[in-house]
Amino acid sequence: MADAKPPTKSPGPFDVTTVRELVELMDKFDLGEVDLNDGDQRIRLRRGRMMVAAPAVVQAVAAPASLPAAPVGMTAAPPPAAPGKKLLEIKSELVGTFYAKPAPDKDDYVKVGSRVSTDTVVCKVEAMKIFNDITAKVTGTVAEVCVQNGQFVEFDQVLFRVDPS
Amino acid sequence: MADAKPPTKSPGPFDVTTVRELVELMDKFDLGEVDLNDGDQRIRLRRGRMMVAAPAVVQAVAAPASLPAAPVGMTAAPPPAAPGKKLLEIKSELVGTFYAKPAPDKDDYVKVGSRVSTDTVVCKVEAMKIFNDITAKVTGTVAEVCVQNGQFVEFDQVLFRVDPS
Amino acid sequence: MFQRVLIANRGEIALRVIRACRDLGVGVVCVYSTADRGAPWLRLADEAVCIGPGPAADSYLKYTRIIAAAEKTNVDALHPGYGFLSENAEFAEMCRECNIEFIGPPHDAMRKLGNKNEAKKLARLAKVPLVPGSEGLLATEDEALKIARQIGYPVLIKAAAGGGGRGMRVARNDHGLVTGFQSARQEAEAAFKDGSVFLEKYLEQPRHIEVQLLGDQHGNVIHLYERDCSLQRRHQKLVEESPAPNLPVRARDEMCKAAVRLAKQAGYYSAGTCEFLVDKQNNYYFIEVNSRIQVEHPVTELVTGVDLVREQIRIAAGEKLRYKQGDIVQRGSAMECRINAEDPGNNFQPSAGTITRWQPPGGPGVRLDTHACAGYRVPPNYDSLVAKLLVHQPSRPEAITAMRRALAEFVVEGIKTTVPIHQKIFSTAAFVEGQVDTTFIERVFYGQGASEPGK
Amino acid sequence: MFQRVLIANRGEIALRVIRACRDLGVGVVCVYSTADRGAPWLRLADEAVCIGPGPAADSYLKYTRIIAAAEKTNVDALHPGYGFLSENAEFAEMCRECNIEFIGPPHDAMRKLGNKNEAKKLARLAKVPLVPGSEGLLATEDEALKIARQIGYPVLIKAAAGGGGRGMRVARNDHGLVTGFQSARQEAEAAFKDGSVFLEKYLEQPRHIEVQLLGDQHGNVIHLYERDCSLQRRHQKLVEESPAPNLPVRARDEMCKAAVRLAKQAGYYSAGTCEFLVDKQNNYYFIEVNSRIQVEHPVTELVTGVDLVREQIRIAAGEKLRYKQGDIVQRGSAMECRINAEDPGNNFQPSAGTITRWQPPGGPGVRLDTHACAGYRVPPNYDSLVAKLLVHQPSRPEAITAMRRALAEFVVEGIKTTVPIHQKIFSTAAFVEGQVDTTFIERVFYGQGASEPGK
Repeated sequence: MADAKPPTKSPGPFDVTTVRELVELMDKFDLGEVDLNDGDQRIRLRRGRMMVAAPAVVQAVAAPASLPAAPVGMTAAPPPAAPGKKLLEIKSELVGTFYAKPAPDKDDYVKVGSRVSTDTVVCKVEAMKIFNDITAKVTGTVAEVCVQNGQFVEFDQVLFRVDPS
Repeated sequence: MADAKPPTKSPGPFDVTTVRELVELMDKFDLGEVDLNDGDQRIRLRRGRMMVAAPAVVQAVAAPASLPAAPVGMTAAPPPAAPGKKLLEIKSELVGTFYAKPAPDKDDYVKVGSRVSTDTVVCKVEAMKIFNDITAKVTGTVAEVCVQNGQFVEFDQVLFRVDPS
Repeated sequence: MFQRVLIANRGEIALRVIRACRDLGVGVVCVYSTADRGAPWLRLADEAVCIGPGPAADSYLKYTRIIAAAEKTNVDALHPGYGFLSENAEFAEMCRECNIEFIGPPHDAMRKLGNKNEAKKLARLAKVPLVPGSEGLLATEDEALKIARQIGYPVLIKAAAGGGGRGMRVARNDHGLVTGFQSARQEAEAAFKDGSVFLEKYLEQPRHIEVQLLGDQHGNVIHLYERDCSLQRRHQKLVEESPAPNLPVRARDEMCKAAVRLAKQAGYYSAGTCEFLVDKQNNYYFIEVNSRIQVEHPVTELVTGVDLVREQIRIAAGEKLRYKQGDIVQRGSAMECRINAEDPGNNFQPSAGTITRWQPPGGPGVRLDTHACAGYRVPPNYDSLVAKLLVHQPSRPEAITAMRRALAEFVVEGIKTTVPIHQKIFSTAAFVEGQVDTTFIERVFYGQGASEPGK
Repeated sequence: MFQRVLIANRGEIALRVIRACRDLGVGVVCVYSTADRGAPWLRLADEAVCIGPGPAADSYLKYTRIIAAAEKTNVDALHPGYGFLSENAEFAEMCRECNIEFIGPPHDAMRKLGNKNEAKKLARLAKVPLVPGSEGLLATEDEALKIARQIGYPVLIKAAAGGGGRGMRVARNDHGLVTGFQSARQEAEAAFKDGSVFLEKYLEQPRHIEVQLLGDQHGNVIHLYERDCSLQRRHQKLVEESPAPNLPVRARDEMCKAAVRLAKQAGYYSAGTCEFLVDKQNNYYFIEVNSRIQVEHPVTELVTGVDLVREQIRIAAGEKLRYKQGDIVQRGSAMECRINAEDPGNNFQPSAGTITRWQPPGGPGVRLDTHACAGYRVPPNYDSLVAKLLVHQPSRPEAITAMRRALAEFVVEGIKTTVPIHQKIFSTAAFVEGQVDTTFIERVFYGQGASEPGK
């Protein structure tokens, strides 16, 4: 699985600690802008309103990119298919089996297009014979279902992407 | 000795320590902007207030940034005490003992201020009881005598610095 | 033999178990926390499962997530490493109930040995000498005073469930006893939810010597001789070696036999360690049994040529011991330095961060067990051990010289390590002469008296 | 013992000798070329002297500069390592004339053994079996034809001063002999300024097995058993192991005794190796003596527990051998993989450049001898060996599994290495079964016939 892949060489420009340290540096030395590129990779931090770009960076943290100097083994998971638009993620807090529906003969809790709010049950995750309801914890429209019914999910794995708009 | 120094580390393009070095340099040298490119890799740092970047300094900064290509332990050769002016070097082609004078009771072959030309004998280097005349191979005025009489010199060691002007 | 083993640990011991599995042709599943995401040892596993966030309580100590991962990845056994859940009898039993073999001792033996008082009962039955002290738990101060006067001061007040110096007090007179008795109870109550304490004779400047054991599920138990782990700082081992220097063969052989008797008495199998305190007259007293593989196990692997982790896995799979006692020979001298991400210049504060340069030693007689490498970020969440540097030489003096050589080659940048303190230790005459005890570091380096528990 | 030793070599063997000196408490001076300026092993020396530019002929082969450096830095001995000047009797003698002990054999023994014809004379006197062939040098074609018909085709035409396959030809009939005779003479004349050649029986798919020797200056010579170095590519060794697989004990013991006889006959001391070819019937034939420490010496160090480089230095200092033949025991199985900076995917082209990532294997039973590390630039000027990866295990099957494990852990980026070819070798049934000979690589991997000298 992704986490067992050979480590890539370096901290992505989106590696959270890299970004944090960069921002600390900007603050400490009163930098107006930091702009790092490597081929298609890029970190660009600028003082002022442009820092709104930060969330996009944070989102990409979930999928660290591969580059030359990162904590060894930083894995290159494929970045989420986020077409510019910023999506929220519903992640697994458990290790177990993902169930999209309350029972085999029932419909899925949610599908792409379903509206969800904080307390909406979006799926169950079974661990050691115990079925745990997973709630959305965000509000919006389901844009992507990232795992299949019966699939094994690990902690922190993205289950759904939700469009908050 | 210098060559036995621990190797310098090899930071990657997105290695925060590299950026920290750069930013500290910016701070130290009061730079407004640093913009480094290495193939498709680029590091660009700019101050809040725009300032003119000094190419010389950018170059200097670029050197440490390009360290991944430097062999471990590559020593930063101490720059000659040259106040801007470019000096020529007379180096030892042998391993042995440096003799500044033809005989104990004689004067040195050359002193600071002596004019030398290609064939001028500037010293002897003794190896295995054989005394070898060393010629200047350059033309100019001796600006610095880098070794002392009777000192052990290795291959490639700078013996004299010569001002060609 | 097992098809697939899940490793419920991290760092160097996770890597150590991976290596043993590879050598046995057994598949490997690792679990990891988000703080260890992308760590170097994970790429060597066949599968790796994220089980929780950085804090161990929510990941490496989380029974249900670990067992869920084990079930979902179809492993038939689980290796706990050391620390974390390695000595948790409840977890071991739960694994076995889920048909996942816990690679360790029987859980009932773990339970008994995990309780100091129970362990001592077993020791008495096995005729293993104990530090003179109270037969059992002490209910009242008066009882404590009576015993203390019987065995004579100084005495040590210890929590039944204690460990790592917590819930311990030294009393050198009646007054110290009364105050120590109360505070030890409170501390133990807070730390272990069990305030029961007992008394024992306090040994001045004792040596810590332990015996490595291997037992199978068919009643066979052998020892693999001793390790001297006296060189400690605040109960944290720094250097371990085998054979123990200046230990008479007779005392050593007696200790080894006693350890085997105790293991048999407890119905123990798997790898384990029987710890003793040894006084200046080479009298030895049982302290406790560590029912797990230990950090310093490679010291014994080097002198005996036995791969303890492989054997531990074989035993868990039901195999008979492949060695008889007579096959085990101590060859030469082996030593281990624990290289921790700590700053000896700053009171051994943990030094987490990214390793920017890593040039480990190598060559003749050197073994290095490490999960670290250039670019590895040491997370702040866990034990600070980043490498175990070992040497094996024909004699102790040669081992010391080789260790000096290896330490001098070790280049680490980006984090502070304990390499400098080891260099200091290996150039200290008293250590070179083998004059070591558990108070060595405080006495010799910091000019303090022995650090007494609770002081 | 010496006060200070100069190491007239570079790379892993320079580091190996530095380690031995440290273990003996002897000071170290290194010499280096401008191509090795700042190399990692130099920082471990007490002093390092630049002796010339990158090309070895102007630095590591430059007698006068090396000896001048030795004199100026007040060393009392010089270690030549392997290659470069290590088997140069003239240089050895020059060192000794300058009162710098050459850490190696007597120069007259080096001279005799360095000449194949002289060496064979010694072998005959010592009753060491030789490959059937011409008694001496061959002046004419007719003479060659006569001998060739006597011993029977195929025959090998070899230059007296040859080595590494140069000046060698295989002839399978009279025609091949006539043409081969001429071309071998010319090639030898060009390569060694010595066109004299001789004939011998050509062995099909022989094994290359060598015996490690140690002799002191007091007439004591012992062997440290054998190494099988059959696994070669174009006469370049790839894998070495001890004990040799599938070699009857009787044949092994005979070879070892023969090697000792030859060393005594030659008045040899220091470390040395006696090379044999072994045919399918386990008949062994003397080839040559390597009068130096060899690349693969650690294989023997692992199985015997003897530090060969330390002993070599002790011997040069005049000490008596500290081991009797009876003390030497072969324990377990040891194997070495030569990790070269070469591209197996591109006909083993040298792959010089900067190592951007270096994650070497470690752990139980693994020894790594390397001067490389992350950031090190492999210069194009020299031998491409960057690491020697060794394993030591109780048995050959375990050694093979451990080597697979270690190779799988080895991560190198920035240069190409021979790790992949080793992974291929260690997963090839014929190798695992110990069915190896000097034609293995070409036959099994490249489907070629044995690569014949001159073909």
